[in-house]
Amino acid sequence: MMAVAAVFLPLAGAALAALLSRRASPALAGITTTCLAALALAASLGVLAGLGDDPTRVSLATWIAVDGLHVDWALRADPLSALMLVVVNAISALVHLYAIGYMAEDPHRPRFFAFLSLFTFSMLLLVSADNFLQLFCGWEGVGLSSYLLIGFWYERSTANAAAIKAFLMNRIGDVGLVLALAAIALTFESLTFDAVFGGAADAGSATLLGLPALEVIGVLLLVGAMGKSAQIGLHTWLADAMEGPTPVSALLHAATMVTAGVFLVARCAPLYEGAPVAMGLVAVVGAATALFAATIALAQTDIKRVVAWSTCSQLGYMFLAAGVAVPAAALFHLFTHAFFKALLFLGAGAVIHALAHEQDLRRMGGLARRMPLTCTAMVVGSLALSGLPPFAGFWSKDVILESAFAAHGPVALTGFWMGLAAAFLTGLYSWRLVFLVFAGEARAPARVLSAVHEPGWSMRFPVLVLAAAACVAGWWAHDLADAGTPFWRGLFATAHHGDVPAWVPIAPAVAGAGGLLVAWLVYVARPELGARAAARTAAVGAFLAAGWRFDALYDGLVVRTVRRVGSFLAAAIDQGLIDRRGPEGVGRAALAGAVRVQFLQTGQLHHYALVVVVGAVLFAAWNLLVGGLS
Amino acid sequence: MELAPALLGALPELLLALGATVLTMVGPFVVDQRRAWLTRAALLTLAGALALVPTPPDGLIFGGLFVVDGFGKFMKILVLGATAWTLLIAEEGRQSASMRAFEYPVLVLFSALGMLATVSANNLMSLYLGLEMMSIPLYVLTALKRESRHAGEAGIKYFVLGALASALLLYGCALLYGFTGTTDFNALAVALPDAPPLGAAAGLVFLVAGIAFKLSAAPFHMWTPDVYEGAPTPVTAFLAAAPKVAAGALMLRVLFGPLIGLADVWMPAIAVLAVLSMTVGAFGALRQTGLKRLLAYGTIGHSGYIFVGIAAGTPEGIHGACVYLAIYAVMTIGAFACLLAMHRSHQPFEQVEHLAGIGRHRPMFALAFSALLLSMAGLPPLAGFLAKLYVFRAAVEADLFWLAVVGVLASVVAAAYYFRVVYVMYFADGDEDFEHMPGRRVTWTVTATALTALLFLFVAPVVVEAAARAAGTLGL
Amino acid sequence: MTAPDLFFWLCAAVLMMSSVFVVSARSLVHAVFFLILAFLNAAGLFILLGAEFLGMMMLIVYVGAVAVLFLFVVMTLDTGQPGGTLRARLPAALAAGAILLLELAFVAFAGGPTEVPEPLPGGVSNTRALGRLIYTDYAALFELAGAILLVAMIGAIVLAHRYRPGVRRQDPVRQFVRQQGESIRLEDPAVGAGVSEQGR
Amino acid sequence: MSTWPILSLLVFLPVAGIAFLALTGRSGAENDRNARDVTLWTSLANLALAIVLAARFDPGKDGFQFVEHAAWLPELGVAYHVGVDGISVLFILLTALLVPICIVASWTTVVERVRSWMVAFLAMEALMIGVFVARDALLFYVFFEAILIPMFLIIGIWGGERRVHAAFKFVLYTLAGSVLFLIAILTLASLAGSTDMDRLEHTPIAVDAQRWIWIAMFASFAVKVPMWPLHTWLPDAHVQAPTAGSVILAGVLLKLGGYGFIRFSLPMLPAASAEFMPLVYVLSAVAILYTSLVALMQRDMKRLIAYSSVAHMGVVTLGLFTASARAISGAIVQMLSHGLVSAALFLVVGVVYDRRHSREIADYGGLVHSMPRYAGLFMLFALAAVGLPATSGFVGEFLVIVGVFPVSAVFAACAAAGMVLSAAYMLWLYRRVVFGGVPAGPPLPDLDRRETGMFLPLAILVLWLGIQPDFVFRLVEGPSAELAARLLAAQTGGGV
Amino acid sequence: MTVTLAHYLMLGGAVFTVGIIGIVLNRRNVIMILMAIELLLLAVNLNFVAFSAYLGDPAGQVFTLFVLTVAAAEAAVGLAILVVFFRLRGTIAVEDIQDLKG
Repeated sequence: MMAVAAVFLPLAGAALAALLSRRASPALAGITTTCLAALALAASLGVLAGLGDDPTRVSLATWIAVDGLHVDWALRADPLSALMLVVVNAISALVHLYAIGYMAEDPHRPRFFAFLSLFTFSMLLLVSADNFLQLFCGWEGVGLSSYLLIGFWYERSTANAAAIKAFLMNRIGDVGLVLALAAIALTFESLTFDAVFGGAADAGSATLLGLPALEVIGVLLLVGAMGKSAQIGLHTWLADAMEGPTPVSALLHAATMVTAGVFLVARCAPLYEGAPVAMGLVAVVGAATALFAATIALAQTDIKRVVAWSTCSQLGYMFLAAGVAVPAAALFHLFTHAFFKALLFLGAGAVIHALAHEQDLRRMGGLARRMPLTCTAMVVGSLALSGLPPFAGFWSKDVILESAFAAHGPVALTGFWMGLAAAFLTGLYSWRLVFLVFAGEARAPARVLSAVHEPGWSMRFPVLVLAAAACVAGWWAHDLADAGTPFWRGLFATAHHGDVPAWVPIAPAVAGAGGLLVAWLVYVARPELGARAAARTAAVGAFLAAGWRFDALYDGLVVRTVRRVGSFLAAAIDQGLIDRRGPEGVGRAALAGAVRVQFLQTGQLHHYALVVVVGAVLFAAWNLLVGGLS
Repeated sequence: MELAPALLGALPELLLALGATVLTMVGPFVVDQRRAWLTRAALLTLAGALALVPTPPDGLIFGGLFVVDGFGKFMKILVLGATAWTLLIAEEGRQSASMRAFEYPVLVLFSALGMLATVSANNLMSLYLGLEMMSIPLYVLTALKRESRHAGEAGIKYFVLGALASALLLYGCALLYGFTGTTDFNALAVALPDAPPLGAAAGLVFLVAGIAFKLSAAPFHMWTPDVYEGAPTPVTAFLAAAPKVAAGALMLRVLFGPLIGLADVWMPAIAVLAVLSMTVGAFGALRQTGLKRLLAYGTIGHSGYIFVGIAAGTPEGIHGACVYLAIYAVMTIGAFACLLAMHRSHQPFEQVEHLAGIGRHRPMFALAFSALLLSMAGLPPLAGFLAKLYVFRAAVEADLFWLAVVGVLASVVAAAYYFRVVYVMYFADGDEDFEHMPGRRVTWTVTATALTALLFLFVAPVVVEAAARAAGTLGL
Repeated sequence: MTAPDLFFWLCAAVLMMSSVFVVSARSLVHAVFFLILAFLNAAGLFILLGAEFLGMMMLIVYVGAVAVLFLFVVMTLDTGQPGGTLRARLPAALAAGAILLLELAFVAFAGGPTEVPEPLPGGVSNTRALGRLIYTDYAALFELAGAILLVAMIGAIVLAHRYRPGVRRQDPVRQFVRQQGESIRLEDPAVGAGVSEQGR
Repeated sequence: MSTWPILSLLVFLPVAGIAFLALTGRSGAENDRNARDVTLWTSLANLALAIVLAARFDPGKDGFQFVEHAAWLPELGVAYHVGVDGISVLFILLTALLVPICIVASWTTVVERVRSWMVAFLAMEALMIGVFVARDALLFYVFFEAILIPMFLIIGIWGGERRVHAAFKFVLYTLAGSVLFLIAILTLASLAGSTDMDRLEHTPIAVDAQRWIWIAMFASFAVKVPMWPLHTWLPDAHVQAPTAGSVILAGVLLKLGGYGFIRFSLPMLPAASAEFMPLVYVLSAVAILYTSLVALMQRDMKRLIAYSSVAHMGVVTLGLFTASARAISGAIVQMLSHGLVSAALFLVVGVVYDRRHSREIADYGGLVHSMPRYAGLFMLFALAAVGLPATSGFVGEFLVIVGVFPVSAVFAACAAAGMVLSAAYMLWLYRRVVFGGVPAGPPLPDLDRRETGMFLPLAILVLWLGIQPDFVFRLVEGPSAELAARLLAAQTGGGV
Repeated sequence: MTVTLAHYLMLGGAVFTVGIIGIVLNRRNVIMILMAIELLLLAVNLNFVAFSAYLGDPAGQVFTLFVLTVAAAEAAVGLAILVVFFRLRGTIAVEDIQDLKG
């Protein structure tokens, strides 16, 4: 019952906001949904508390039952889903609350809250799914809500474009996921987790398309996860998604939605155990994304984009963890990251709000005095992000890199070094952001500056809560990192890694601190040094700022090709060839044939006679041949 | 020979001959105002003949010159019915002085007599004389409207080409006679397989060509559009219905009677004629603007479909052709009744565009005409569909798939122009200046034929059964 | 070559030539005369073949009636003589004609009865034999042929007969129903007034 | 089993409605209103009848139910033979539902020749239901082809500017395909001595003959579906047809092709079906990818939706020709879903067309401002078209992919790729029409009660089918398992 | 060279062909066409009589008799139609008869 409440209360909130609030005051929508989200949080805490040793399953209704394939609507309570329920509901409740203040002036608040709650519901459906199909349902629901929320300011064409881009990129990943589902249905004749994971051990020898079935499934699942979690290749939508309102960024594009991919990989850990190649691929993708996104974050000028790219990079860490067989570590990082990244976004939101929707770092600065609370929160968040002890990020990132080093494979080791480099860059870019916003001179126009203020109560409270969580969550929940702890109840197999040298555990923190120092040096202590370095590497900077020109590449390679092919097909093939040569051509030919028949009908008697005679003569000639031969 | 049974066997024919002769004698004494009585008398004669058709016992009469059988009776009923019906509706199209001549019903009666002779012919001479008896009044009727340029031209064309076709037919008869030594159908059937193949084949060709001319089968169709257009509409209606049935019946009787021994020779030839007719009929009408010309090309196409059934060379084929002829006759009468039914600006409908807007102003009429046209196009559930169904079925069962495919594709092209007329009636805009012609007969005819077209599926079993019984008696 | 054969070749040659002239003569009147010539020669051939009755019929019916009818019409209708060239039709027509001739020749040599002609079957004269057949076996057709002639007559009359408003025609009905009282009208005209046309 | 002829009633009730309409006057506001009322109530009564049918239908039983049989043309082996199985019941329900919606949709927009319009729709309903109940091949054909006549009039009289061209193209194109179907029926009849479909299904036919018959039938059904490259009549017909015409065309008429495959090609010619499977697969895959790309380029809303129909029906044909009960049931569900969704989408276009008289995408924008309710419903149907889970569009598509995957991963991937492309064109359409800045001119009013009323049943069904499609599966599982078994037997036994 | 049936048939065929060519090529006058038709019937009659003689069967001659009758009837009707046409148009040139076409 708790699980049902935890999942469906937000849906009720969405429905209420959509239906009732149109008639009542717009503010009511925010309050209602926030209250329901809070209740859902309570319910999910109840679920967490009530976890037994075995997963529990609440079946709601039959969904599809055909030809031996039976899929129910059902909720599953096990450590993983319970943890995710809590994370999602917690962040969701806080963001709802924050949004009451942040969106106070928007006339379409009810719609916003409806979408936000709808998203929450989809995400909860995803994490509490008992089978792959329901997971996919939540998965797509998340994509849809993301589309709606990114495009919330529908009058802005950039917002619309970003929304569509997000949806399509996700859909590309979904193709992989759907095919993975088909492959799973084929291999295991079922889509429920218990049946699939129970059969995973025996499926090691199964083949699909001539390849080991588990490897195929693993790769296809990875494609799906990459789309949702914005891993390298399918990552371009995430930065653009910042067109949405900031609470959206905090909830969807930092804490929950983008972690769905990580969740999926972790959920399918039993499958990946039998698929070493696919798992290696996960690690490679993760490490590459971590480093790649970090470099891009370095060169961004938009405050939200910096945070977004940092999210991308952190998701890479999680993939790396899952790829070196420590999904528990991935989930631990997911957990801590949710708090401090949401904190960073909400803080950034406060800044943006205060500066009258200014998002460009170059027009900020010197806000520490004007917004001390926000400044503190951002500093805490950045400390956590750059992995400095004892903040949340330190604990989780440390475990990941340590595990990668300990896994000893060449892939894992490469992943470790890339992760380490990314850790340094993380320190650099996150402190670059803090220094540019809060330190130095104020670069905003005086008119704007004069209005700068700390946010109101409803925005301040979530920030404070998250800041507190960013401080203590790592230490408090560090049990999560170990799959062997009672919390996981044996959900994941424990990886048996050897010992690591003593320098490994402190390396990430050192790298992060190094980044911090460099950032201080470049942006606070000796800004002219930074300027000179930036000028000398302008080309690199531009390349990074453009996200390694992935957008341009896709635009030229895919989008334009599709459009060109599409218009060619539409104009030349469909209308030109098939239609004009096909039905229209036949029609014209028929009319031409009519002219030909009428051409004989001259009205001249002797022509008619000639036709009759020629007809008879030919008829006779042919018949004489036939008759003569027979 | 026994005269009494012979006379008994020819009762309908005798009645017609008697009626025609009496009318000829009475005609000059009837004043113009009473001319309608002549038509009524002619109709009465036709009705009497119709009633007498089933009475005679089956068998050969007049020493084997003619035959009385179920097939002949079926066709005679069709011929007499079509003649009577077209005469009935012709009254309302006969306004001009020359068209009101008392000879009109007389000539129709004589022509019908010729058709009956043709249908029951069992000898090449009966065949020839029957055909001429049928045709000569038709030539005259075509040119009857003396004040019309078109009627005269149509008459000349019809006559010249008809005479040419007769000559071809005669040449064929001569060859058949010469190489077998007999003109009797039964004897021919026995003798032909032994005759020199070249001579027999040549005789067959010219004979078939001559009959195909009467059926408007391509390439002997050239007269059809011009004559249909030029002749006065009541005459065209007559021309299009009854003689076609008679010629079709003759074709069936000849091919499946005396010439059955040469089936291997004529089956492919008939198939070629079928293809040509269907194609010419379909394409020729596509761009026509005149309604009568359009129907003329339709007729050419229909003869092609009849030939599809014949080309199968099986009992199913005869059956299909019989069904087709019956349905064709009714649909044709209905379509021409529609042409006679309405005027616009005191002009009868002759162009397709004259029909514009009629769907809005005369919905029931438009519905009836559409039903008839689409029935001719062969769209289910209308009557014409069943007609085509039976001939195609015969072709398919005889493994003539290619012919059936050509046929259905031609029917699609044909559907295009029938649909075009429907489109003009319903889609195009026109001013409301239709005048309904006085006269219940045409209205009644249009209604009856349209209902037949629409509800044919319900009466189909009766017709199909009758045709099956008729086809069964045609000797094979 | 026997005498009958010679007669055949003579008649055949003249028949062919006159046929060609019929269709190619410039003058219609000439064409009619060549047609008559063709009929005459055909009649000769018929007689040669032992069909005397038909030969006579050709002379009487064709030369005497049909050809004269043609001549009559030719004379009545004052038709001009439009010239004109034979454009594209000529080769097609000649080709069709040639093939037709070839086919008919094939057929002619295809076989069939080859005995010497037996002019009089069963020793009965040709006319008598025909007469027997026509009035017995083919009586029905004979009647039909008669009807065809009747129809042709009616047809020709109804077509060619012209009603002229100015011409007084006999009205048989009126003549039959006319009573004595209508026929005679006694008038008593006043002096100098004359008789007026009234009462008609 | 009921003793009263419910199927004949379903077919002839609309005919009775037509007869009743004949009694109303020709024109005038009063008569028009009467005509509308008569038609609406007739179609609603038929809907009620269809629901009764569905309720009394027993999915547990094998074979056909509510069978009626009467001799008709015994010599040809033709009889009036009707009956339903689970698949037919569903399509009858779909038809009976869409017709009243069409009537409502044209309530205020069709003002010319109202009575004729109503007659045409009732005739369509009778014929369409006739197709779905027919158990005799010739009867099937009669209904199947007769539909062209009212549809010709609907497009031709009440259509757009180029209605005549479109009407002719529609009729002649589909007719050209259908006539070959007739030849196929006749061939079957000559082989089996009967046109009874039960008997035809159990007549073994030589593979060689099957091949030709299959091709002839394919010509008909593939045009109707329509499959690439025989689809070009569809955009023209849709663009020119009035809204309700498009609804019925997309909602039911396109299904006739798929239904034909289910009733004829698959059960009667399993060997040929198995043999031609690669062809169908390739054409379906091309349809999915190609038409999606073409749809992306359209400037006209109805054209875009028409092309999307081709793509969606490609998924259907892909599923139908797969020897798997999953794929076949998936295809059937996809047909139903497409019937609802595309019908709804054409209604969606119709709503704004009625307000601004343009179908050009470029003429719209920012509708969400003044028409929030409309925007919401449009979003729902667009998502269903995209195949979002929990809408009807997903269930069928997913099952087809699952069913096809074992046969060919490539084609399953094509079907899945269609998901991406469909999202692309639908969302782009949605964005350009509903989102964006507010265009000049007076704001368009939101849906009124009538319009909401016609969307509501569709919306509910789309969601219901997406979340609780169980009742559908109970109806189609048996028949589709049998089809799959036949196909499978042919594949393994036929040495393909 | 002995005359055989084939000679008669050839002669008939030749006359028939001339008649056909006459109809097809004639462009001057419809009367000419009527005469050509008479030639056709003549050729047919020749065939009939020849066959009849060689078969020793008078039925062929009976047929010829009927053909003669019908030919006369046809000639009468044909000329009557021609007269009607001439009265209306003032011409019977073949080329002028082409109002109806297409």
